[in-house]
Amino acid sequence: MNAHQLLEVEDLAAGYAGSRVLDGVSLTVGSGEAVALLGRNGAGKTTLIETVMGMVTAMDGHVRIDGKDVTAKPPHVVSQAGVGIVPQGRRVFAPLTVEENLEIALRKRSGDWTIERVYDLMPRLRERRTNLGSQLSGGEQQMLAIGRALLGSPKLMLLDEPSDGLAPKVVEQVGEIILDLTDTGMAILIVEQNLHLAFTVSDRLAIMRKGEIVHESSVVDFRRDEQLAHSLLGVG
Amino acid sequence: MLAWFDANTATILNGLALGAVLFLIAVGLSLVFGTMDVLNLAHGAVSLMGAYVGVAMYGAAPTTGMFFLAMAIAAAVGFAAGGVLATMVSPVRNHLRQALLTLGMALIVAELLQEVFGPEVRSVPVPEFLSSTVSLMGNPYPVYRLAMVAAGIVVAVVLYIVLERTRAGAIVRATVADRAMVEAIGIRTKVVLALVFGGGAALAAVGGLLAAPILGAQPGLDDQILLLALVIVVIGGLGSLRGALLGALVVGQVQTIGVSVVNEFASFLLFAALAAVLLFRPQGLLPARKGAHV
Amino acid sequence: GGGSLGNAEGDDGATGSTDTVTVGLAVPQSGVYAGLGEDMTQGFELYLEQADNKLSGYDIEVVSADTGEGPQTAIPAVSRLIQQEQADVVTGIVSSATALGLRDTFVQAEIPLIIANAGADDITAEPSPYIWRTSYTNSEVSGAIGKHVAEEVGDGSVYLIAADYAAGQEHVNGFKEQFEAAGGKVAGETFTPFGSTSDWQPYLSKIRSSGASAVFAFYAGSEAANFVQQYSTFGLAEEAQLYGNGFIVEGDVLQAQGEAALGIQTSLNYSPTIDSEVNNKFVEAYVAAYDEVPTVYAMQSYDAAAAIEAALEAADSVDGPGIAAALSEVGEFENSPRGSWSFNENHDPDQNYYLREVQEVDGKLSNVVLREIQD
Amino acid sequence: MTTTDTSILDIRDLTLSFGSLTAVDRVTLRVDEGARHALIGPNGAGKSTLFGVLAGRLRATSGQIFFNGQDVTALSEAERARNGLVRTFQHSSLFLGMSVLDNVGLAVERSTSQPKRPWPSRRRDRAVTDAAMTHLESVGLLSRPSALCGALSHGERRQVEVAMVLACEPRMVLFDEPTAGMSVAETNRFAEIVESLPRKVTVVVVEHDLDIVFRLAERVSVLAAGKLIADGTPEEIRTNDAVQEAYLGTSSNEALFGAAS
Amino acid sequence: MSATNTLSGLTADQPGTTKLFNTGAPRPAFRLFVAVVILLILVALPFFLAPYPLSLAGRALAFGLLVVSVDLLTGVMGMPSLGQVAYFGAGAYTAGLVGIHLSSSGLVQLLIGTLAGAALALLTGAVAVRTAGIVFLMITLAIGELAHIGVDSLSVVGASNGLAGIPPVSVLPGGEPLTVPGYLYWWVLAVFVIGFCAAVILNRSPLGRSMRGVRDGELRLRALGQNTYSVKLIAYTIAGGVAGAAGTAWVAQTQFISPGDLGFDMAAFALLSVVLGGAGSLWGPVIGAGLVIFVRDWLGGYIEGRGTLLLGVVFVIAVYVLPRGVAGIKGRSLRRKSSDS
Ligand SMILES: Nc1ncnc2c1ncn2[C@@H]1O[C@H](COP(=O)(O)OP(=O)(O)OP(=O)(O)O)[C@@H](O)[C@H]1O
Ligand SMILES: Nc1ncnc2c1ncn2[C@@H]1O[C@H](COP(=O)(O)OP(=O)(O)OP(=O)(O)O)[C@@H](O)[C@H]1O
Ligand SMILES: [Mg+2]
Ligand SMILES: [Mg+2]
Repeated sequence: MNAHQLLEVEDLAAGYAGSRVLDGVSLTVGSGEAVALLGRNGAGKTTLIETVMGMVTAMDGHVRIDGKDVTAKPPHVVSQAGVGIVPQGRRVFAPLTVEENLEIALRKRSGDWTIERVYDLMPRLRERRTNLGSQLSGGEQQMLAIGRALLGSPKLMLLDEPSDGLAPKVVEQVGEIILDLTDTGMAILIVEQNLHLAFTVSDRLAIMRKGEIVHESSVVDFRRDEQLAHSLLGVG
Repeated sequence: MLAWFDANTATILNGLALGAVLFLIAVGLSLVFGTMDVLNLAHGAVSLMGAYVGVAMYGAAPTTGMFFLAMAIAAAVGFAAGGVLATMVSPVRNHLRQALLTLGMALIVAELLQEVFGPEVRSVPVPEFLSSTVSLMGNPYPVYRLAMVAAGIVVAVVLYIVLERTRAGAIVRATVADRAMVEAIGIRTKVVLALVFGGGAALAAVGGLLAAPILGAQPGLDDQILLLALVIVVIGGLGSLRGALLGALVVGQVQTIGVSVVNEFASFLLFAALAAVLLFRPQGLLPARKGAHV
Repeated sequence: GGGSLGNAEGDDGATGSTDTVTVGLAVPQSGVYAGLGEDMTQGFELYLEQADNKLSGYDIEVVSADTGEGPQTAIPAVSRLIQQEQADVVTGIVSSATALGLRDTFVQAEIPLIIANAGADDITAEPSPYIWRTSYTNSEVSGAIGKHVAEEVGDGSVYLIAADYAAGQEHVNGFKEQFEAAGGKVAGETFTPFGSTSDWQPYLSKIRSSGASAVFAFYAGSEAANFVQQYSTFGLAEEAQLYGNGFIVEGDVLQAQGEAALGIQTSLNYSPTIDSEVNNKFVEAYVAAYDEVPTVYAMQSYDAAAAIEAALEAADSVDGPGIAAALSEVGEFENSPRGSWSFNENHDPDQNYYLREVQEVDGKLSNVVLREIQD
Repeated sequence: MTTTDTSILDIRDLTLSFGSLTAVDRVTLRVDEGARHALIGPNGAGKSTLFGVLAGRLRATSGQIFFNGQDVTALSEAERARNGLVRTFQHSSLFLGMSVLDNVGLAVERSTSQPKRPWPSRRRDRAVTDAAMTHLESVGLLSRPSALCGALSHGERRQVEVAMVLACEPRMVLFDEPTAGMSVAETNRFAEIVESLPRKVTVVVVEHDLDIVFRLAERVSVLAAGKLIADGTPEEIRTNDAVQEAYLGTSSNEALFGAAS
Repeated sequence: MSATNTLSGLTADQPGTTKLFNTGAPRPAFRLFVAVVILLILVALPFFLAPYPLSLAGRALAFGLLVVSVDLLTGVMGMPSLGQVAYFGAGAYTAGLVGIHLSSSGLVQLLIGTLAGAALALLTGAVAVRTAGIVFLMITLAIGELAHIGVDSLSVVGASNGLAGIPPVSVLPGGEPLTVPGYLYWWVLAVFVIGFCAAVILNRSPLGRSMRGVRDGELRLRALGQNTYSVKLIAYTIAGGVAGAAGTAWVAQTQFISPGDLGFDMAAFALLSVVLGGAGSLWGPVIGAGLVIFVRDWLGGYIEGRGTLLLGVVFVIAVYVLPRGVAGIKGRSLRRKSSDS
C-alpha cells in the first residue's frame, strides 16, 4: 500500500434537509490503490461519494484531496483538485451528442487523456458519436460517463456502481480499465453491487451500514471469511 | 395575387422589420430558457431599460457615434442586469419560484424606471444616418426599419455559430441538463449562468433600444414586450434559436398583414395564432432538438 | 374600530369636527395614466393653495388614493376613500370603466362624486344627484370638430381611426354624427386593438389606399404618441390633414411626438393658450408652482375644486347629501380658465369648445387656439 | 412445447427504426403463458426498445404483436396495461413527489378504466391501502410507507418499482433490469419474489446479472444489434459460441468466497 | 432524470405532502381543530372590522378561491395555468347577467356561474390538456387573453366599460338583498368555504391521487393503465367550476365586473399567489392570495402609488425567506414533530 494518501475522509457527517445520513465516516484511499465501498441499498454509499465531490454539502468533518482541504467546497473546486466522478445513474448530458459530452469534459492542460483514446478504449462510443446522450442505451451511457470522467485526467476517480446496467463483457472491460488506471497511480474509490467486479479491481474494501463504516479490511482477508460476508452483505 | 403583393409590399416588409426587432428581444428570453431553464419574466423590464438608455442619451436625432455608444451602454446595462438576475436566480431551482422571483424583480425595475423617467410616454428619435426614407412603390419607407432587418440577420447568424458550433455552446447546453454534473467535471456553472443570462439580457436591452423609435418608452411597455416575446418563443419552439427567429417572423407578419386583412379580429389575432400553432404543434414550429430515451 | 353589521353605511360617519371637509382625490399614481394623475393632483392643489387651504371657510383635508390603471385597482382604492376615510366628497377618476363601476357605490353611500376626467356618455346619461362631471362627454368633445372638418375637406372624404374600446367608439360616433350632419363623407373606419397596437403601418397603408383627404383619429397617451409619429414617418402627414379631439396631442404626449405633431387640428374644452385674463393668471400661477404648462386634466381638476367651493358655499349641511344638494344650485362658473361654464341637466358641463392647432411657439410645441367653436 | 394455444405473447416480424438505426430488427418470438423467460444481449442491442414497443410506448415500424390471442399492435400503452401487460422501467420512473404508499396505491387502482372518483371513500381507500401495504411488505419496504419517493436511494426506488408492477396484478410482466443497483441481499429477495409469483403470471426479464438469469429463467433469448441470434434453455445459451462472442466474454464463474489464496 | 427535467417545463418540485390515506394523515383531529378555529375567526370578522377592510377581506376570499382553482391545476396536477381567469370571468359575468335580468338570488347565481365556468373549462380544456408544462401555460394564457379580449369587445356586457348596475345579492330567490357589508361578506365566505371544501375533497380522492400522478410522471401513469387524458380533463373541468364559483363571489362583493378582472395581471397574480403560498398545499395559496390583496390594495393605499413596487419586493423576499411558500412554514415544524416521535 502506498503511503501517499490521495483521499482522506475524516469524521464526515452529511445528509439532506432534515435527515443526517452519514455519521462520522472516516476513510482513506492511497495513490494507485482501489478501495471498494459496499453495503446494502440505502446504506449511504452514494451520499458519501457525493459529499466528497461537494454535490452534497458536508455538515461536519473533513475531506482532503491530495492534502488539500476541500470540505464543503463546490464540485468544480473538488474536480479541479483532481477528482473525477462516474455518478450513480450515469447522468450523461442528454441534449448533447456523445462527442460534445466528451469535448466539454476535456481539460486542456492535461495531455493524458484525449477523446481518441477514449474512443479506442470504448469503440462503441465512436460509432455513436453523433447521437444525443438521451438516445444511448443504458450501457452506452455508462461508457460515456466513464470516458467523460477520464478526460478530466483525475488523480482520484469516484465510481458509483459503474457496472450498473452493463453487459458482462463490458463489465469485464471496465474492470480492466480500472486495473490499468490504478497501475498508472490513480486512486479509485468504487461503489459496487457486482461483487465479482469489486473484488477483482480493488485492494481493500469498506462496508457501510446505516451511514457508518462497519468493516474495513483487505479484499483477500474478506474473501476468506464467508461468515463475515454473510452477516455484512447477506451473501455467501 | 400579384397585385395584392404589390399593394402590400410595404406591409410585408414592415412585418419583417417588426419581426427582426422582436427576434432581437425574444431570442434572449429563449436563450435563457433553453439554456438555463429559467423563464425570465424580468426580460421585458430589461428591454425597457434599453429603451430608456435611448431616452437618457439622445437629445434630438443622435449622431452615428452617439447611436453606437448608446448601443454599447445598453448592452452593458443589460449585461449587468442579467448578471444580477442570474446571481439571484441561481439558488432557486423551482420553475414557479423562479417566475415569482423574476416577476417580482420586473415589478421593482419597472417601478424604479418610472420613478426616474416619469410616467409619461417618451419618444426616442431615429439616428441621423438612418433617418431618411427610400421610395417603395412610390411611397416613402423609412430606412431605419430596413436597418433593423439587417441587425436581426447579423445577430441570428452570430448566435447560431456560437451556440451550435463551439465548446462554449455545448457547456451552456449541458448546464441546463444537469448543473451539478457540469460542476463535477470542473466547470463553474455560476459563471456560465451569469454569462448566458447577461448575454440574453444584453440582447434584450439592445433590442429595446433599437425598437424604441417605433415602440417608444413608457411604463407598461415592459409587460407588452414580455407577452410578445413569450408568444414568439413558444410559437417558435422553446429554447431553439431557429424557433425564436421563425416565431418572431410569424408574429411580425400576424401583427401587420394579419391585422390589415382581418381587421375586425385584430385584437384576437396574436393569441389566436398562438393557440392555433400550439394545437397542431404543441412543441412549437421549430423546437430545440432533443430525444427521449425509451 | 366598529363592526360592519350596522344597517346602512355612512350614518355613523360623524366626520370629526364640522369645520373640516374631507375631500377624496382618486387619481392614478401608478401605471400608464400616472401622468394624468399628476396633472390632476397639481390642478387641485393649486386651487387649494390659492384659497389658503380653506374653501368657503372650511378646512380641507385631502386624502388621495391611487386608482392605478383600471377598475381592478381603482375600485378598492375609492372604496377606501368612501368607507375608511369617510370622505365627504370625492373627485378625480380618469377611467370611464372605473366611473361606471363606482357609480352605484356613490349613489348608495350618498357621497357626491365630481368626475374630473372620465368621459363615457353613460355615466351621466341618467343623472343622479350624486354624480357630477367637470370634464366633458366623449361624443361632445369629438363632435365639436365635426362641422369644421366637413367644411375644410369639402368634396373629399375623411377616414376614421380609433382605439378599439368603448371610449374610442363614442368619440368616433360623436364625431361622425356632427360631421355627417354637416354633409361630410366617410372614406372608411378602423378600430385598432387597444393597448396592444404599437405599429400602425398596416392601417396607414389602408388609409392611403382609401384615398381619404383627411383623417380623424382618437388616441390618447402612448398610442397617440406612436400613431402621430408613424403618421408622419410614413408620409401621410403630407397627404391627409390629421384631425382629432384634443387628447391626441395633450400634455406630455405632445412633447414625445415632436415635430410630427405640427399642424394637427383638434377640438377641446381648453388650451393653455386661451387668451383671457382668468386663464393667463391660472397659467402663470401653475407655471410658477410646477414649472410646466397646465393641461386640460389640471384645469378640469382645478374646476372640480371650484365646484366643491361653490357647493360648500351653498350647502346647508356639510355631508354627502348636503353637498350633493348644493351642487345643483351652484349656477355659473365665471372664473374658470376655460371660460364661463355651468352644470347642465345631466350634471355635465355646459361649456365652450376650442379649435386648436399644434404650432411651434418660441421653440416649443403648443396647442394654439384658432377660434372658439360655435354650434 | 410452444404451441399457439399456450403462448400468451406472440411477436411477429417486429421492427423499429430510429432513422437509419434499426434498433429492433424483424424479431419473431413466442412466450408461453406462465413462462419464466429471460432476454439478454449486449448494451444497445435493443432490449429496452423491444420492451418499449411491446408495452406500447413506442410504435413499431412494422410487424405485429398478439397478446393473449388479441392483436394489440394498435392499442395504446394504457390499454395494454389494462389488459394485463405491464413493464418496469430501466431508469426508474416513479412519482417522486408522492409517498411510497401513494405510488403503489396508484398501481393498485390501475385496473379500472372508468374515470376516477373525485371524492374519497373510506372503505374503498382502505382496501387500496391494504393491498398496497401487502405489496410493499413483499419487497421489504414496509418500514417507510409515507416517505417521499424522491428521498429514497437508488436501490430503494428499484424496490418500489417492483412493488408497483406486482400491484398491477398483471398477466405478464416485462422486467427491464430489475436488479440493477440492488444489493446482493435485495437481489436475492427479488428472485424470491419472482419465484413465488403464481404460475399464471408470465415473466420476461431483461438482465445483465447472469446469476439471476440462470436462476430464474427457463428459457433465454439473445438479442444482438436488434436481431434475435439465439433462443433456448439456459444451458444451451451458456455454451453457445455466438453468445459467448457477442455477450458473455470470458466471464468465468469462479466462486466469490473461500477461493482466495 | 436530467432529461425529464429539461422537458417538463414548468413543474412544481415542492409538492405538498398531503396524505391521501386516512391512516397516514398526521393527527387529523388537530388539523380539524385548527381549521375550525380559522373558520370561526373568519366568521367573526364582521364584528370587529370596519366596512372597508371587510370588503377587502371579501375580495381576498373570492380571489383566494380563484387561486385555489389555479392551485388544483398548478400545484396538485403540476400544470401551471394562466387561464383560470377565463372561467372566473365566465362565472362572474353570468352571475352578473343573472343578477340583472333573472334573479338576485346568490344561490341561483352560484349554481349557474359554477356551471358556466365548468362548461367553458370542459370545452376549452378538451384542447388545452393535451399539452403540458410551459406549452400548457401558454395555451391557458391564450385562453385567458382571448376571453379577456372577447368580453372587452362584447357590447351586451358593457365591453371595456364593464358590467355595471348589478343589484346586491340575496341568498334565496326573492329574499332580502344583502346590503349590510357584514351579511354580504358572510355570503362570500360561504361560497368560499363551499369551494374550498370541494377542492379539499377532490384532493383526497382517488382522482386527486391520479392528478398528483400526472404531476410526477404522466407517462408512467399511462403505463400503469390510467387514461390520463380523462383524469386531466375532469380535473380541469372541476377547477373551472371552482373558478366560476369564485367569479360569482367576486361579483357579489364588488357588484361590478370589467374585462380587466380577467386580464393578464389577475392571471399572473393568481398564479404567483399559488407559488407564494406553496404550490400543492391548498390552504397555503389562499394565504398567498390574501397577502397579495393585502399588500396591493391595503398597504398600497397608504403609500401612494407604490403598491406594485411593494408587491415586487414581497415576491422577491418570499422566494428566499419562504423557500416552500407559506405552507412550508407549517410543513417544516410538523415534520420536526413527527421525526421526534
Ligand atoms: N435527496 C434525498 N433526500 C432525502 N433523503 C435522501 C436523498 N437521497 C438519499 N436519501 C436517503 O439517504 C439514505 C442513503 O442514500 P444513498 O443514496 O446514499 O444510499 P446508497 O448506499 O447509495 O444506496 P443504493 O445502493 O441504493 O444506491 C437513504 O435512506 C435515502 O433514503
Ligand atoms: N430515441 C432514440 N433515438 C435514436 N436511437 C435510439 C433511441 N433510443 C435508443 N436508441 C438506440 O437504439 C439502440 C438500442 O437501445 P436499447 O436501449 O434498446 O438497448 P438495450 O438493449 O436496452 O441496451 P442496455 O442493455 O444497455 O440497456 C441503441 O443503440 C440506442 O442508442
Ligand atoms: Mg447509491
Ligand atoms: Mg436497456
